Amino acid sequence: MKKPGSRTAYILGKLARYCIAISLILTINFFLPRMMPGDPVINLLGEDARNANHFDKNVIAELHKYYGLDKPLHIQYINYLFSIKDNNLGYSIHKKLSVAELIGESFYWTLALLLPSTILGALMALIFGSISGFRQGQLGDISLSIIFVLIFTCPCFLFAILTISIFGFRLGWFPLSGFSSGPSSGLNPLFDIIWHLTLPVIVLSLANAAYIFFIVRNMIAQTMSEYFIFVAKSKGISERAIIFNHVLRNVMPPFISIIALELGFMVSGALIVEIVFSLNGMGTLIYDAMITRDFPVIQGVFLIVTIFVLAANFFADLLYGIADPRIGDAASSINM
Amino acid sequence: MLELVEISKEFRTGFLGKNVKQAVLDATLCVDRGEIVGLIGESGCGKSTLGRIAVKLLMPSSGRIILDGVDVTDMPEKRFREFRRQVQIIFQHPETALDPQYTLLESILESFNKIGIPESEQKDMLLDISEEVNLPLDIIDRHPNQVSGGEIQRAVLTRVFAFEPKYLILDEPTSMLDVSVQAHILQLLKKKAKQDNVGMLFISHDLEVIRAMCDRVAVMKEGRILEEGDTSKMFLSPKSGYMKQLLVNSD
Amino acid sequence: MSQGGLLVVRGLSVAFKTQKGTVQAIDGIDLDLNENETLAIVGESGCGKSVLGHAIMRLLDDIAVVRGSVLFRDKEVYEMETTALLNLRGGLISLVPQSPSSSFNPVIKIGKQIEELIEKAGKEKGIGARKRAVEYLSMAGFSQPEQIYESYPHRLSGGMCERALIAMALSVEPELVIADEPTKGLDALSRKNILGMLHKLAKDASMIMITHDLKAAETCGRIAVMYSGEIVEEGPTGIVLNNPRHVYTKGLIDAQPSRGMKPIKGRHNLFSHNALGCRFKERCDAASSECSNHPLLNIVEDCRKVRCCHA
Amino acid sequence: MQRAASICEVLKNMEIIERKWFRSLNIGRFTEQIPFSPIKTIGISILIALVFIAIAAPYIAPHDPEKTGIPYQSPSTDHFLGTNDLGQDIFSELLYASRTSLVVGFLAAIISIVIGVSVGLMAGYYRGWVGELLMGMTDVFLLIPGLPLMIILAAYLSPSMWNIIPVIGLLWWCSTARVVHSRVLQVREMQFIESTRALGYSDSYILHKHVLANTKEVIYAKFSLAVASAMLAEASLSFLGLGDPLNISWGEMIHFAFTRGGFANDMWWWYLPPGLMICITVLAFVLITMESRKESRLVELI
Repeated sequence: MKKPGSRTAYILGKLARYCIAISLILTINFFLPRMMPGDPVINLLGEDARNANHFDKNVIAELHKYYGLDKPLHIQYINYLFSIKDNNLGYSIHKKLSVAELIGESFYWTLALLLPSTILGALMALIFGSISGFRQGQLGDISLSIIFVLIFTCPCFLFAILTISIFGFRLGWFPLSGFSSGPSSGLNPLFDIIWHLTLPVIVLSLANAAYIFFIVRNMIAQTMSEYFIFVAKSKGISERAIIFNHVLRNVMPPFISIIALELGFMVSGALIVEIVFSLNGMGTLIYDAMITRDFPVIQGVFLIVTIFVLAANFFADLLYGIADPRIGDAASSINM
Repeated sequence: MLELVEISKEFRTGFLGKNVKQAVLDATLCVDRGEIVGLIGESGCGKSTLGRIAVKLLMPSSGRIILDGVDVTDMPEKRFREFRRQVQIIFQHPETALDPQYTLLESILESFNKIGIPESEQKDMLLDISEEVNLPLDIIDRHPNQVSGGEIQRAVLTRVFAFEPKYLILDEPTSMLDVSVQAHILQLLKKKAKQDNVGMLFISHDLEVIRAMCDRVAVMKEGRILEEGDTSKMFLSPKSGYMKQLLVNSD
Repeated sequence: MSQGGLLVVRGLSVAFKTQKGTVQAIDGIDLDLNENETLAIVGESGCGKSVLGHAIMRLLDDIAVVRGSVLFRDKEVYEMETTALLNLRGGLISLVPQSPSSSFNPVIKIGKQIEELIEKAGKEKGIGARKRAVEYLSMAGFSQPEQIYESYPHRLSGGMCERALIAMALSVEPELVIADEPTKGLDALSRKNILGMLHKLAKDASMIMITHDLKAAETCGRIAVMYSGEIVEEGPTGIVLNNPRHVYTKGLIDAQPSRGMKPIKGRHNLFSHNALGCRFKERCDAASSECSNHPLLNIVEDCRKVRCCHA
Repeated sequence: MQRAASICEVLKNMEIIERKWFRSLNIGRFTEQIPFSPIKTIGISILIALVFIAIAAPYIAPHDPEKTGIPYQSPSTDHFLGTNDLGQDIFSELLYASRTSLVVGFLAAIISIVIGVSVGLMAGYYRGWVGELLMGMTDVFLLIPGLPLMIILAAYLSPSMWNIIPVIGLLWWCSTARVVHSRVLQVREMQFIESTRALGYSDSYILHKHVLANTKEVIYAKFSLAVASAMLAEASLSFLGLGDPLNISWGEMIHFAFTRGGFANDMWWWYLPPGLMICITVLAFVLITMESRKESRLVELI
């Protein structure tokens, strides 16, 4: 009997990767403003700092001192790590607010867009992908594939612009922008938000379903061609039971980790969709920051988004480790 | 004489090589030219590992490989290449024995080019060897997935015979083939050993094949060579209990 | 009309449509199997022996064109409703599939997969099914059946998977077992164990053993030799192997290492399945002008059939 | 008698060999591979047309895209797609923009493929700690969400095409490395690798001639998808206003249409055509991969 491998080793290995990823992100975030062309003060404070200070050398020198830029790099780095720990992501001169506060407000709105879209997109991909995979080469499969290829080729922002101009502008079914029509409209606030979120969620979930659809379709088709499916058929198990107990059960673990990996794309998509629909989430935040060259905000958003994605992935890896019994065993079998 | 002296091999896997697996332990075996030596054992006993060590596809953890009196164990790969011609190996699975990207002919030519046979002579050489190994020429431009396992093994033999090897390691060359094809190839190998004085190490789990092919037999279990001797003697009066057990079970 | 046998196959043909043309995988097979009888189907790769096994259980893909009839207990398999068919497979007829290491679903415990079959066949439910699965695993020669029950397939070696497969196939007490190459890729030691175990477990059932190994075939009562999609010789194993009447059977026996490894001349290819006349004539030393007529499977002695005009 | 017959057969076969001989020594083998399927042909034709447009832009374009005139015109015979906020001809701009989009897509894809393939090959062929390290690194990069990182890099660098290309290229190699790695591991297990080594060939020969040859299909497909992804990424960056102001791309055209009133004024002829062009180009690249990636291999690809 081959030796079972240790699942702890698998999880520890994964954990190490996440630690490296996080420290990498922190380091990038630290070095970018200091290494990039231009005065680091400007890079740390944004273009507004330049305008406000009118290139006053004394002020800039003071700011250098205030932000500790005159200290050696490693001390700066340690200070930076401590400030991150204290949830201090810098200060936006442009908005006259701390970055942490700014992000704190918009983060929930982004989540409100992201979570339903992720779930909806994953469900759509799973359902349509399964239909397509089980009926490969048939009419349903071909038409589903064509629809999703078209969505796949369409950049997210264009897709959003098109839906807005059709369903918002021309047909007027949905509001054009924002999360709510304001308290004065007299609508039930929850219903109002849902109404505002419908279009963006549909756009985002379809765009992401298009990515995952093909993966699911082919995972299903591949699993169907495995020998153990034939064996299951020979056992006289009904097609329904084969689909649910055998095929989907094999497809689920990789599906979970794909969803998590796609979350990175999801977040990117969400940022863009927010901009088009003028939703006050992190996407709009970063977009405004970009126009005004408000670097602290850009950096803060980047940091938060990345950590969020990493956390989700780690969670998915844990799930995968539980769902797939082969995890951790691969290394212990030697090819003789 | 190809000598394997006190060969041991251990595989390390896992974190910092924590899991040690002893594949071969103190195995000593020699193959003389013109003789076929059988190596029997159940799957996982380390016989394939020993075969790979003999051609230095794997480095032994300890022990020496001596080829015609020259110790080649620690010889750097560059210098060892000239000896590569003399010892060749043939594997078990025909379906992956040749690169699926190339036709049989291209794979065969690859070995001709390695030996440095001028292009003008390659055709004659191909005709010679393909007649010897009975490789039908009309399938030579096909890819490996379009021909049968027996035909692939013949193409592999063509490739290997071009080197005029002095020693041949055969790692279950026919266990995946049908009986009638197996008979063809075994006859061919036997003839080759006697005619061209090639020494062969025949690795197999099939006692009958070993009995029909080999002059001498060694039995391997859990990485050790338990017993070695002339085929007739081994099959009539085995000393080790394991060999007895094998014989009882094969009837 | 009742023929009385457990399994009656008449004129069964299977053709596959490929890009290069149609390949007649099996062609006009007639087969009878009585209760408690063991039949070995012997032949080399590409002769259609596995296809025959699958065709009996109606397990072939849509691309296969099947003609002829398969009667199991006087019921036509190819006219069955879905539910009846599902009861037949893995209930009345059990398949021991070909490649042990890829036959189990990798993410489900071995025991659960056996249990699935037992519950599906309606033999036991819940705890009872579990007990039965463990019992059969221990009958299959596992000293710690509970442990095997709880393991996932990738932790077992090929030989162990094979035994678990046999335990699974027989746990539903089928009336017919079709064992597809049960000894493929096994070494001498395990081969004998597996065969002994298979016969022991299947002692109350009929069995069709599909194999290329004459040694394995010897353990069966009757033997049918296939070549190019046809049965060329059939009869009681002892008699056929000691006194083969068809040239191909002779060739197969003589090609064994213990019998001097005499090769059969020529080679077999898939498209000779469609050839006219005797399909073996190209490779036969005794071939004559008569052989361009397609020979029939004639009864030569009692309970022996040979498809050769010289026999 | 039999000897004569066999010689006869050999002579008959000589002809076949002679023919194959030529083929095996020539590169002609490349062309005789699987004929292109209709889907692939469509993809390639679209691509050729696009490349032609990009090269011949100065000759086809009715106006100089830089020349300003009356702003916000509707489509007319003079200006097929009207004019933008500066009065520049949108149709000409569209033709010129194909250059930027294609160049960015191709170059970024080349960078990502070169890095990805080398990392994947190395990690797959030299297992042990080298492979562990390389794949660990790949995994780390794969985890970092692409667009935010691209945004932050592009924001600090000056907005130029030549900055955007390496930024996209450097962020896209991880998935290629993953795919190539898993394919190489598969190929490595095949016995012909060992037998070629036993013939005395060096590692670099085997890597190049056998491992790479067996991975090339995956690489082609991945390259095509990488171009598509790079173009989409470029479009997204440009849409966010991080594009090169000197070399307008399709994404940037949409950006301007969006920020300078094209969208608010419902001038669909401004933002829709560049959008369609992006779709068509990406579609072409996706169609090309449709066939060469075999069904079973799709899983690893996207």
